[in-house]
Amino acid sequence: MGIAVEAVIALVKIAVVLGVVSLVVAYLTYLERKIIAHIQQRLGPMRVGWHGLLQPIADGAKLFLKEDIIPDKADKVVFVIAPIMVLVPAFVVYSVLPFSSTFYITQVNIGIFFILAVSSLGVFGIVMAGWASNSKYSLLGALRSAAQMLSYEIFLGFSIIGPLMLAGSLNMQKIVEAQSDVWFVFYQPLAFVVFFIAALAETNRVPFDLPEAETELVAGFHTEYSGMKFAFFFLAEYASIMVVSTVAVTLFFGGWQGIGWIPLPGFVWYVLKLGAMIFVFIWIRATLPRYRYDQLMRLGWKFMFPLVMANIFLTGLVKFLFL
Amino acid sequence: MVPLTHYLALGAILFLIGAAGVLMRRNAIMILLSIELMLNSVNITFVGFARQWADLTGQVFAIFVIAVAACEAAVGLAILISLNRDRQMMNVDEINLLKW
Amino acid sequence: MIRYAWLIPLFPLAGVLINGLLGSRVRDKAGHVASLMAGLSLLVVLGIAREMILGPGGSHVVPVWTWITAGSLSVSVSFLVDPLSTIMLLVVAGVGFVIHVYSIGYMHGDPGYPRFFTYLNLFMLSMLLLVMADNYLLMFVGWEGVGLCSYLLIGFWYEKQSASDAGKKAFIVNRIGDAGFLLGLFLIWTLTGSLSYAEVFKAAPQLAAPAATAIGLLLFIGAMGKSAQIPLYVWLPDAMEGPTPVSALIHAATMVTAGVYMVARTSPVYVQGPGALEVIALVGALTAIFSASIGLVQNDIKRVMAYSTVSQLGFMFMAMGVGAFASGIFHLMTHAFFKGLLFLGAGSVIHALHHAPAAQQQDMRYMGGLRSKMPVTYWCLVAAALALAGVPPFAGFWSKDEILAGAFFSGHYVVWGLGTAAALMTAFYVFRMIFMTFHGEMRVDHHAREHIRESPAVMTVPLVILAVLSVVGGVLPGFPPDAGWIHKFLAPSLAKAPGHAALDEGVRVVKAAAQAGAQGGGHGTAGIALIVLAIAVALGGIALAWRMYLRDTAAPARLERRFPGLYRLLLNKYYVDEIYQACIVEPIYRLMRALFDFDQKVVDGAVNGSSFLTVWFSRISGIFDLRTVDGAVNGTAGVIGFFSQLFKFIQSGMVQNYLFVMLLGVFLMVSAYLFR
Amino acid sequence: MFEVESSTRVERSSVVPGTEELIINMGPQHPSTHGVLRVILRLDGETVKDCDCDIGFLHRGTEKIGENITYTMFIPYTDRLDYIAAPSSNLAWVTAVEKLFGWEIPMRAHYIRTLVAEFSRISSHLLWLATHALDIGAMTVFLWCFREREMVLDLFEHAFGARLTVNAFRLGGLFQDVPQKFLDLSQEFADLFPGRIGDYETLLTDNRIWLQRTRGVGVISADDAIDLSLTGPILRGSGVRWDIRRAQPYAAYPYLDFVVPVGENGDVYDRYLVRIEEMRQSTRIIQQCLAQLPKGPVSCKVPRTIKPPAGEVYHSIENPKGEFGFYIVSDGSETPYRVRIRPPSFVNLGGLKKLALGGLVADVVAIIGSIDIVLGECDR
Amino acid sequence: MELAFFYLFAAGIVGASLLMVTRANVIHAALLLVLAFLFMAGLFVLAGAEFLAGVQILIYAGGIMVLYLFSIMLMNVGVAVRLRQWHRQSVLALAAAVLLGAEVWAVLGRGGYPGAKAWGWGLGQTPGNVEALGEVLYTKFLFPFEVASILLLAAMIGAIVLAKREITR
Repeated sequence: MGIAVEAVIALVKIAVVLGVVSLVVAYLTYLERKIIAHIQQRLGPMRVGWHGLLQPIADGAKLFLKEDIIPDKADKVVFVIAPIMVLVPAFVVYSVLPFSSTFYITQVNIGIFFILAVSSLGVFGIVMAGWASNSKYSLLGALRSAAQMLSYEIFLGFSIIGPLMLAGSLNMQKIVEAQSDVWFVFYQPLAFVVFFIAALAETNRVPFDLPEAETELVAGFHTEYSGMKFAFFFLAEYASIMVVSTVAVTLFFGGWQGIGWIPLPGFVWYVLKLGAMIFVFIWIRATLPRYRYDQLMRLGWKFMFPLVMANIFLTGLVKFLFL
Repeated sequence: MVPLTHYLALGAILFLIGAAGVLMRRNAIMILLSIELMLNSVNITFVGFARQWADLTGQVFAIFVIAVAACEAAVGLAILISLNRDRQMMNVDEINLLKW
Repeated sequence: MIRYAWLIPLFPLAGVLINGLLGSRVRDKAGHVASLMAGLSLLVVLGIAREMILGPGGSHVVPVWTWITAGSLSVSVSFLVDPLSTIMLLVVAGVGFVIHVYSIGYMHGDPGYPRFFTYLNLFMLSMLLLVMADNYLLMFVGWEGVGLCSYLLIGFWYEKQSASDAGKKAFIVNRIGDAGFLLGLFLIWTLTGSLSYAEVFKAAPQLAAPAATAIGLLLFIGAMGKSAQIPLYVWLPDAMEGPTPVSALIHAATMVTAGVYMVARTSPVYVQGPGALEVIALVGALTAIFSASIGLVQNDIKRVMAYSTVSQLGFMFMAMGVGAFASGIFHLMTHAFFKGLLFLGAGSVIHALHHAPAAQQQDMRYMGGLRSKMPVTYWCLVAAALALAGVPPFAGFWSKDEILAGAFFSGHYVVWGLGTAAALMTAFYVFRMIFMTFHGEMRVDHHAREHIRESPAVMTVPLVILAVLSVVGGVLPGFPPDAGWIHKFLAPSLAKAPGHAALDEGVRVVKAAAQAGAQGGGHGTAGIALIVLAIAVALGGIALAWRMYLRDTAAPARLERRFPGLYRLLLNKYYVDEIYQACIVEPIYRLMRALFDFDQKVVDGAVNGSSFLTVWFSRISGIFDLRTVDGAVNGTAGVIGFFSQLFKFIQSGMVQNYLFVMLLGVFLMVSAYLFR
Repeated sequence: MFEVESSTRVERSSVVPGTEELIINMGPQHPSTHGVLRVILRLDGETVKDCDCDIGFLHRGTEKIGENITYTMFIPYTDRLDYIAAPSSNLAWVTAVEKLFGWEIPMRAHYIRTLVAEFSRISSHLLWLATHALDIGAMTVFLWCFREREMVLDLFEHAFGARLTVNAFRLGGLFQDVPQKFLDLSQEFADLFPGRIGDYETLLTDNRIWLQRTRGVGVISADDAIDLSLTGPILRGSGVRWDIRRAQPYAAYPYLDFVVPVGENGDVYDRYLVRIEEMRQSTRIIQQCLAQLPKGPVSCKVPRTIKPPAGEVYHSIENPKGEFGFYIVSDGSETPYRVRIRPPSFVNLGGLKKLALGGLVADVVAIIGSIDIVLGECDR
Repeated sequence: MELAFFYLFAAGIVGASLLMVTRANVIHAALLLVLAFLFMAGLFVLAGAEFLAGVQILIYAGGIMVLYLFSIMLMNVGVAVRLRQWHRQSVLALAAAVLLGAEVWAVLGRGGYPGAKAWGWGLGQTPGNVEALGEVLYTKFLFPFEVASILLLAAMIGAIVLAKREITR
């Protein structure tokens, strides 16, 4: 009996999170368009609803109603599965994110590890999409993406080791609790910088948006996609932004922990910090040009990799000597 | 609790599927993939044993197996790429240099 | 401080890593890095020595980690600090450091500069391991390490054919000795069940005399190779092909004395087998006089030194052989000072002459009159020469004549006689070298003359340091009371040889006599006689050299004409290399050729013969076959063909076929398990 | 029994292509080829091994049209050559024809022509900067540039009633004088614009990523540039101080003070700097034109039927992209006997192969951007 | 419950693997193998090897298999699909494999494994599997661990040398 009740509760939670997240992700696109528009001194979407507030819904409806084109020479099965393969891992990750001290779907011992593992699967969707499209631009985009995500996953993984060493746990809740005094960003500024850069690359954001660099590779791996499948890629991208922002907030900015005496519920703190992180993501997109493929790899392997290694070593040394 | 035999049986089945793949396919990549499957079947038995006797040695060995698998993949694929580049070959049964 | 003994080899190791791995980056700083590392090592050594000398002394083992555990054999990497190793450490680290500094100047501008210092530091590391080891295996590691470095450094200028040949020669000759050494180690382990000094020496008194003698002789074979004793000395003169600092450090001061150190270290075993000691004494004495006599006529400045080194090593082994272990070590120390100095001085001269034609740079016949040009070098070399000749109060007098006294009083009169004769020759040839090089008219090639000037400070300062040590290095530790402080200090590390009482007494008497002589009193007729004889021998040798090479310069040529055979014999080093070539190398070649011929003629002949027979037989039988059993033959061929068709598939060259067979093998194995 | 899919069975797999090369058609419909340029790239991984331009997708036979219509009627056709900087094309044509006639043009007309030509230079460079930055991924610069370009186009509208294909000048001068509002707005723009250039530069000039993407990319030496007869900012980016406004002055340029900026390394970054500086210099020229603008008529006497003397003439001006010239042969009738256009983009595009070989795909995009082509004039 | 999940995962693994070895298109095969690995990760969680499950996904699925896909795309296998897929010895090999399977079945049927022990920890507890594994890995198996790292280094160098086009200097 107990199992059934638990299952039902879990399902409800999943439904809530999934619904909210989908909506939030959809509105993230609106947010990005608005913020970038204002940075570029224009207004952005204004027509649909008050200040264009219904724009994402209109977009969704449009994409949903659009003709779904599958290129003739494409590998049909893989072509259809690819966007799903991108979207699903991006959403699965939400199952272990701690939105507040009480609200989460599940708590896993290997929380952060789980996030890393599952988000590493996203690259499959991209590679599949690029290959299945049977187009050279898509293939090039997919190859770039595979190399890029494979490399930067390493830095992402190594950069979080520092905070994890301080927290002494992989459990997301425990990590947050470990920061009740000082946020880890103050102990681990180096790790945060590397994490942030790797996160940009991992989510294919400017200045690392090579896989979909539209002025070089048309639209990269999703050149041939349209309609809802195209929307999936976009949803996945924004969902990943949310995820890495959440991880950043959890690992470096104390998660749902508040600042000092300000009496706000943990969830609000969480949302505030998340919002700030996401704003930075968007801000960067509006500011920076794009790296070249070889420069990206050089930056990763020759600069960031030694940096994270040094960080881990230093953290270990300090922890060994003084703690 | 799942009996150990189940793990072993599953491992054996996967091993044999993998072995059959290695022996029967011509495409070199397919052979490598089948080898990965065989390695994983071993992992399953390791984990099963670890589960049975509450001994982490099995899991540790599974990690080592994964490390070996990574090496195997890297070197194997490198060989394939150079083979493919230099001789435009993809099928193992066309390569019989060991004969000489 | 003693706890930190492991730091001593660590610094050279760091130097090796820095210079070896980053050589191209370090470049001109390599010498400074290496010298710094050697200096740091020396600092630690000095700290330890201070504690050992001023403190209670004793024997300390500094464990580092367990190296090998195989059955009952357990070898640890741990360091032994006792009086003997302290003396050796002082010599190795001290002279080593000085020579490192000297090399900065000497090797400046050489394309292999970082490589040189890498090797030099590697040598320091190995040598320190050798003297600090607390067991034979670790010592063997160091032993081999120094051999390797010696090879690398002799052949440092590998583009020169003679240098690389000399390196190979040194390495191969050393291997012969090492084989003996290794056998000795096996024997030690078999007989005592351990390789650590402490346990071996504990078990040593229980060893039977023949066993101890066998061990001793085997180990001494190793020492012969490393320390260049008859008959394995041939590599050392050739080793002078290496850079001069190397000759000074490795082939005069430290590495070649490893054999002496090893014998001294193993003295508890040696005293159980007196036969070995007798052999050592005789070999040492023969080596001493033999090579001293070769040194009399050599013209290459470094070769004179080389034969002198061999000769002095002979003296040290003489000391070991007659049981005067402490005296041998004492001489080892003083020899390191003055022979190192001689080499460095020679290097300084060669350095000054590097504008002369290559063949003349080291040839004393093309030198002369350098005294005014290079005063520091000259005076340092004179100090060294006096020390080597054994003129009191220079260092050599105290140690060498102690050895002779030891030989005399322990009853080895033959050995003593040979030694005294060798001492006379020593005094002669070293001053012959001084006179030919620095006195008389200048015979240097004309356009090289203006380039002759005193070496830079980085080279002369080491010379001065060593000169000071050559002056005081003997009198300070060797001066009475008793037989000298060094004897007391070393006593705990060394065993007492049979008849040691007489020997010690004799040495003590001689020392006392010397003291008395200095004070104008009188003690022990024999002692005084010995001292007088020794001084007379030294001065006589010098006087003879002076007469022949300064006063009557035609004398050498005259002598040469009168005894042409002897002169040529000496000049050609008794034709030893040729004899080895004829007696050892040639026979081996001939054996090879004989075996080859045997193979060609007998084996192939047999084969060819049988095939010839077969051909005839088959011709006959062919007729038979064709007529009668054609069908049978064809049938056989068919069968063979069938099987080979079958077996052909086994080697298809296809991986998957092989894998399939593997799977079948697994299948069979499981079957065996299942139906067993 | 296991040999399935045997219908197209091939025993040897030697037909399997290797990993060697990938041939990519960049364009004619590609976001960063700036029109309908088709570049055929042979790639090894991402490295460009070969690069071929396929042009002509926008060919309209402009030269041939010129032989069949009168000299005045041809002016709107020049709008469609370099449509990004239409007044410059107009200027080239009218000055060439006036040289054929040997007419004297009133000073006020010269000044207004110069003013408008410099506006067209700014407009062209703004579009170039916008798209070039976007090619390299900086999207904000794109929109900022368009903001200012909008102002320039508004000015054209005030003066000539059209924004893009303005048909600005007439043979012998202008169709009519410009309104005062145009001059006021021009002054306003000229005061505002230098600050805006500073804005673009804050986003790009010292941006590490921008530097990495442009420095040392697409390098061409001065000698090579001259050999390939490249002109305009590419030539100047390689360090050759060649500007027709200075070398063979026309219109009001002899009376104006401006600097011809040159680069040093001849890479994409230097071309960028050169163009940015040219925009500044253009603003200076505009300021001077507005200050010195003389009073008087804007046109000389022009006969109703324009019949030039028989003969031939070549005249070129410094278009934003380079040397833009017309070679006209007249047989004395109302229509030219032959019109030949010397288009800068076409010639400059010839250097693409030299610039792009050995680079990466992403560099090709940056290089095409830095050549600054417009296909209308390239394909004619 | 646990058994049910085991069967679910086992069925998934076996199904995916069977499909994998029979695909003509290598990309499909690789993707199916990824699927099998994901099921395997679930199986590992079931068996109390959470960390291993993570590693399985992160390294195997997310790393090694991406490498495969990458290489396959580099090699352009489009043509390979149209080639004959099966080796000449297929029938024999299949027979041998099936026979071996039967034997293994017989061996497993004998049973006889010592009794089970319980874990010292449960799912979701601390200190959990990760801590315990880390403890063992860095103490008892430190040496093999380091050896494995050397092995990886060697493989990396080997792979680079093999796949590098030519050494230009």
